Amino acid sequence: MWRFIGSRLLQAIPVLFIVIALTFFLVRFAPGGPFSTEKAVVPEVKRALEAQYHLDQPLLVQFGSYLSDLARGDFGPSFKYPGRSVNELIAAGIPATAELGFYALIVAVVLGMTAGIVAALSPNTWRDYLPMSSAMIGICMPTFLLGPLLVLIFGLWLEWTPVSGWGEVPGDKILPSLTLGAAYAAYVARLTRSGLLEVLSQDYIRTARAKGLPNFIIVFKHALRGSLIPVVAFLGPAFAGLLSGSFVVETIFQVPGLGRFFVQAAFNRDYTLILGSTVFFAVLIVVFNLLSDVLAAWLNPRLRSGLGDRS
Amino acid sequence: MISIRTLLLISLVILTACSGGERRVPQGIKDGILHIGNGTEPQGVDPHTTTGIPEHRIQQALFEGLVGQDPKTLEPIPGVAERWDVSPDGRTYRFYLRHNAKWSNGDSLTAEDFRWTWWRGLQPALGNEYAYMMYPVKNAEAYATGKLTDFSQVGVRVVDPYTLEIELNAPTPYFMQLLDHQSMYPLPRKIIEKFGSPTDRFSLWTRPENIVSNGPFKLTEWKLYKRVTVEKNPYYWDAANVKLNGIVFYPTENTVTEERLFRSQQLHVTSSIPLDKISRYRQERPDELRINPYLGSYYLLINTTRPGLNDARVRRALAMAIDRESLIKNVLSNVNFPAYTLTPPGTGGYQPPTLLKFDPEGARKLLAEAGYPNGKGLPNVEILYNTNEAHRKIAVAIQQMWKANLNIDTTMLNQEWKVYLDNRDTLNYSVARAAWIGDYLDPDTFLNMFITGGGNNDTGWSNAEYDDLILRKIPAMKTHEERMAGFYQAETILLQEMPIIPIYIYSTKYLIHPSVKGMPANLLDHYLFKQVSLEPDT
Amino acid sequence: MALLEVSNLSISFHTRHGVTKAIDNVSFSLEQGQTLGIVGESGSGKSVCCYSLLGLIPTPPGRIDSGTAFFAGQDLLNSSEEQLRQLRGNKIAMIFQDPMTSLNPFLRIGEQMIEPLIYHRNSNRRDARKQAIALLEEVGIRNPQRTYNCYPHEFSGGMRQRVMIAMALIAEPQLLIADEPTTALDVTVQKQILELINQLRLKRNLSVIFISHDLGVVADVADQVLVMNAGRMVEQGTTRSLFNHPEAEYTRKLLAAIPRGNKPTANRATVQTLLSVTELTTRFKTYHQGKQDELIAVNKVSFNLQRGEILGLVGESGSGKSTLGRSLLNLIPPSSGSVIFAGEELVGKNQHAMKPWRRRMQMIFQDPYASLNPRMTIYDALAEPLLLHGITTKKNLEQHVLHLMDDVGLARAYVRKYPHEFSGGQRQRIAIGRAIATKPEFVVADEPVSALDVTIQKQILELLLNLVEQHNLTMLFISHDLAVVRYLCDRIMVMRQGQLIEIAGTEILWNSPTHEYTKTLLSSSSTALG
Amino acid sequence: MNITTSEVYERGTSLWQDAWIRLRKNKMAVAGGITLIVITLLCVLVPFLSPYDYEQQDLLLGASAPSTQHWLGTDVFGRDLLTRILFGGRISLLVGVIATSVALIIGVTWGAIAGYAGGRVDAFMMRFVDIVYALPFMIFVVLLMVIFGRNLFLLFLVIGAVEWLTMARIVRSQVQSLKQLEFIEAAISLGLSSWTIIRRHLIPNAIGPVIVYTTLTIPSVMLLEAFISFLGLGIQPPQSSWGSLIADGVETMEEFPWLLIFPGLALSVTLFALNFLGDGLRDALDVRGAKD
Repeated sequence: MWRFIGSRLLQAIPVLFIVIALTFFLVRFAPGGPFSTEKAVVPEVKRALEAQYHLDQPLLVQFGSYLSDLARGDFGPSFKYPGRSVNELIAAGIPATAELGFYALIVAVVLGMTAGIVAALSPNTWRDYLPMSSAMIGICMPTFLLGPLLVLIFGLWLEWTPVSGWGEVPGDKILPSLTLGAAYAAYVARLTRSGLLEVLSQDYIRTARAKGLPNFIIVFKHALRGSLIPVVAFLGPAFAGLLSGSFVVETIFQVPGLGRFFVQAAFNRDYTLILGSTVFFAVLIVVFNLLSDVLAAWLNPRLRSGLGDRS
Repeated sequence: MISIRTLLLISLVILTACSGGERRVPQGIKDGILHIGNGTEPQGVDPHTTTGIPEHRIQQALFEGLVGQDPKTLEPIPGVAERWDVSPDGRTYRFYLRHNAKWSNGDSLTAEDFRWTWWRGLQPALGNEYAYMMYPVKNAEAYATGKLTDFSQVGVRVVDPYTLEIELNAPTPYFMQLLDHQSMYPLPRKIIEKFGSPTDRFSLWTRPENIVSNGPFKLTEWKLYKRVTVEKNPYYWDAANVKLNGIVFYPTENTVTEERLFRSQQLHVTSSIPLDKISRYRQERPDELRINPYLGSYYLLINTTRPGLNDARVRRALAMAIDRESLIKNVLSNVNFPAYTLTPPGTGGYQPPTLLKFDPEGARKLLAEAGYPNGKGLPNVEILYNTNEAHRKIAVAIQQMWKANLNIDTTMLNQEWKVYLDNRDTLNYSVARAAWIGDYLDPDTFLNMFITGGGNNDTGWSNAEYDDLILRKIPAMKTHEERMAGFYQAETILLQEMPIIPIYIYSTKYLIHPSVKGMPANLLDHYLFKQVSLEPDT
Repeated sequence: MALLEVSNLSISFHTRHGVTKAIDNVSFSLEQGQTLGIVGESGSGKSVCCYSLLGLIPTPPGRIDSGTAFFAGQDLLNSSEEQLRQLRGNKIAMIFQDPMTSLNPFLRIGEQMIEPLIYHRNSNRRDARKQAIALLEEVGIRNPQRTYNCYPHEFSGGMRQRVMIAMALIAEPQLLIADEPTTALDVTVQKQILELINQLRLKRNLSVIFISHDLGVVADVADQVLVMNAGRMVEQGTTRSLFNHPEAEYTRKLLAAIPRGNKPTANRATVQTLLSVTELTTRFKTYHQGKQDELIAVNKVSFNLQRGEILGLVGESGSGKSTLGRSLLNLIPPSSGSVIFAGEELVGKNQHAMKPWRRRMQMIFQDPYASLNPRMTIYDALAEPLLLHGITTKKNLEQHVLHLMDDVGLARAYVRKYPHEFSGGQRQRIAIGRAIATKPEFVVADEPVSALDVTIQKQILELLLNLVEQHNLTMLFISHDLAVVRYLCDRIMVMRQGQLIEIAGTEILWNSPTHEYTKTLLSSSSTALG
Repeated sequence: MNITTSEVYERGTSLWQDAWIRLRKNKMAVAGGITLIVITLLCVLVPFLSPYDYEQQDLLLGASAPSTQHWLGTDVFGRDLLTRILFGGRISLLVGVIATSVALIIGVTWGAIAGYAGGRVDAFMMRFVDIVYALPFMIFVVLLMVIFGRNLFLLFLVIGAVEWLTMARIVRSQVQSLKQLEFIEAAISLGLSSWTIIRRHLIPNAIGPVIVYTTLTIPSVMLLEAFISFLGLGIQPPQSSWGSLIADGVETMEEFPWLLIFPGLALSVTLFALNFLGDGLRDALDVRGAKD
């Protein structure tokens, strides 16, 4: 098990290196710098600023010193927010983003699995069509459309929910979580349905039925576990995607999260903040992919013992 | 996947959960706390390393310069300095500081604090983008650009702990206004030095737990991405007259959301308002809507090095073919004022020339004279603007007017801010949207942009006569009338040559709750927080 | 009164494509302690018939049209799902064909075993565990304490089938329905499982319905036999009378199809050696969790093959017989050793260099569903080798293809059809046609009949014998079925775990095997009909 | 159960014809297909159908609700919304088709080579795919569009670059599993060259899942484009895509809800239709393993 995790983490190193290098050089070659503003900056000031952030050094030297700082866990100072370190800015954004992602994940799992199970239990009936058409809507309705529509309906017309904010007013976390979770819930529903249908057609379900087990036990004890594997495999990358893709929702609902500030950083050419958040998201993706693989393997006794053998 | 039933169910839960949600506006009125939308997340509060308006607002609450400005008239009012003298030649100012001026930790504030702060502000290594605000002071520019290393030669002199003398290069009528600029506010040397070198941009001195300031408020909380809170500073010399107990600044990048927050009684004052909402407020709640002229011009830059556009007649034709009234009425919800000159009329008592008007007939004639009858043969004109809904709307409308009035086809190009700035700077455009917000109430803040090679010229335009007026003749002028005549003359040249096309004069537009008093509108969008109060409706 | 009494059962399936009669007027009865064998080829409805009694066929599309079925006095067809559920696993238990897929891979064996006790007998887990362990011991699982907590994948197929049986019997049912319980197993294992079922049946006075396509197996275990064909009951009677005096035409055909006795045609082997194999070894690299392993599939095998000979290659699954066959043709490159075909060394030749030799050596595959490209018509499939090796011209192509169709006994009218429109037997004919299209000298036939029903199997074997005669072929015939090999081959080779154990003339090996393993194999496969 | 109805065809029905017959029986898929054809036709023919031009402003009219003049109303510039939606559809559909083609070409080539070559080549190629998979793509998309400006070509490239990975994996696994099948072995034993095997035996059999995945890629590509446009990084005004129209609509959804609802509807209906068609194709071609 540990060996498996270790080798996967080792594999992550080239991924991270590519991410860092790509981002580093991409932003450096981008037109406009962190210090260009509407009011032209006097050349002397610009030079002084560049000297402060070591932008006057050769690019490769900068890259090297960035890497060595990174190895120590130091993302460097932000350009746009003088007096703030990137570590601090990211740390400040994590709680909201993580919380939003977590709630969205719960929305996705709870709604998605419920819908998927209901649909799979009575395929090709209205109990299948209704949740699955809703899932299709969830997939076809992008967050940036769903979010405003929910705001329009529940926040503005019905005035049931706050229109935006995060942790400011009771209930203001509901719409963002729903919006972000909806598409993923839709995928989870479809995966659960197809997985469950597939498992329900397996021989061992026939065995379970031949044993005279109650339907409930057949579905939840015998069938669900196997059908969860694709869902779990999906959820790992999905959660990472959820976090890194949450900036639309963060913007719509004014959630003080990372995603929104990443986009701002890109616009501001805040080199260190761009790099920092990119690296952070890349690490997240790696970690969650790994986590879902481990979990999926753990769900499958065959793979679990394979992992265990080598622990 | 969310079936309708589940959705309704959840909604019900929400309904019960959010009823009785507290509204900050009435609560704020009760507690004397002003909740204000502040645009973007502030970069910081160090006045020497930040430049934006949101930062400036917070700094206005935290610091106080030698003098302030009256929020209505923008006339200088006493700040840290009780009174001041100006020498007859207008070049030497002597300020008498009040003895009860204190830092928020109780330390006394003295003339030396100002001297040291300005020394810091001029340090070349610090990279203070607003250092130029101090350039009217003798030798300040030389020191800031590293040509002079001896700060004692700069025209700042501590006469005694409570007397500060400043010597200028030349009489500068607007110098008193500059003293209220953030870059002239005093900063706590002890604290700054405690947390690093004075020239470090990255320093912890501005953290709420560290910072010491001298204004009516002190910084108590700074939650990134959420809010910045300031509280009344008990050591402020005029604390008795500060009416608010605190101010909370919220980052509200998205104006649509900000407006909703205002509507749901979460903000007393917003930083802006979406254009599309204005008509509704005009009809339904006019008392909450505030639209006021602002010392800023929106104009098009023309790249005068491009074929076709290098002809002043073409440039004038383009300018004359824009129906500003219609544009403002139909596209800008009637909140701005048409501009026919770069400098907004009335800037420091200045009346600009009236040369330009909407004249499609005349424009066509000019274009034909230039060799492009009915727009034929004119090289493609491309309007560059940075990604923004309002800029886009304006560009689309102008494109349409040029098509209708001059029969010229224009394409549009929007670019992300920094890319746009880069292309503007390197003259890699044909026509570009631009704007300028005046730093002080004087035509100089607009007109000195277009001197040859000026950092913000960006048009490739150069005119020796114009340079001579701006750089030499006007600074030497003694009387107000003389100067205004000089500016008139300069602007006339600008309008004849038309390297830029004025479109409209900016206005501040925001929402303000009726309970907020003492926050009058002014040309510089300048707040004097110590006079603001919250009064419940009577 | 009989334990189970089924009369005039008719079942149909209602699908989009119309109504299909799956079971048509079937009646049978079963006494306590008796075994009923239900025999039929695939699609005969033998499984549906039994599943329907327990409500295990999906309805819709299935529908019981008429008939009655009583189990110990209970009307099965008019019972509610809940009543049937109470019966299943409790009074009536089932075991299925494929033990690899019939156990839940996600649950421990013990957990699965005790479920009938928990849900039917309301046992507590501790007692249930005790019973389960005792029963595991009884069905011959070593170390049942440990096994109890194992997952199914940790067992071989035979062991899993034992677990399945234990699980079926744990609630002491009166009737056991065994649906092809040994079909997926190797012969030696098959024998053990049959013995186990028989033993348990006697001990518990259990009634058994034994569903199988294999007449030999049924003859071994059943008291009564019911023969089914296309949903209809063909014949019913005691095992002895039915096998000795079959009345129905179909039964006779079935019995006749069982390969029996020795080769009907003469040994055509010549003295000329066509293929000479020395020390042939084929290894596979396997990757498991990033760790490299090596599997020696064929281990230093040497033999000669005479021109005109049919050499049988037998062995159980995993013995390396298929790998050997493919290694001879260089489809799987051998690791070492030599294969000399018509005087030419084939080992080490790349695919390009092999091309001229390909024409002279062909292969017939096991699975007729996978061995034909589903996107090509029969015409294209047969024309491809002809054109590739320039055997015929474009002009004569059609004639040539049609001739091939005749050769393998397919109607010419089908030539423009696609593989999925054919039955398994017809597909195998197509595959054989493709193999002989190049007029090869040597053919490797890898289990060509084991996926086919017994009557079809017979036809294909006849066809192969015919073609060997007609085209003067030399053949390596790979099979797990000794009866088939004996019927077809001149000499037999036995493989086990990659090694060649014994090679001898068919009848010599049959009558006096020298190797212990060969003896076990032979004894396992000999049946009441053998 | 193997119940076959025996009918004699003189001429065989290929699996394609079979799939087509099955597809035609799937009402949702047929409805999806027809919807798509109608939408595509409308988008293509809009210059001939609409009396309005997509950039023709009527500033005096401004934003107006749906009327007989303007069936779906007008935007804040008084431009006919229906016309703009249909013109936007051109861009959205074009992006969908072209970016998917990019993904298709790269993905199929990459996957087929990796799958057929196997061994070290395969391991190397798929490791590369794994690495690219692990990149935070949304972030790179934003970064690229921010930095290099909005550019249709770049948009295609970026989206294609994201989508080809899954395509490559699908094709590879198809090729791999097909390679195991006996008819490929049969083809080898007949002496066919690798190229002929790929061409005649592998590709025709791998193409089903590819088609299915393609129909499912188009909607996700369109969604991605819409997303990028929503962020203001997509298409250049006065042109519009559905994403940019939605983005505009969101700004004014309280005042002029039709500006959000109709473009949203257009996008959703199209994605709906594509998904239903894709699902129908998947069922019709009965491909396993390409489920997600």
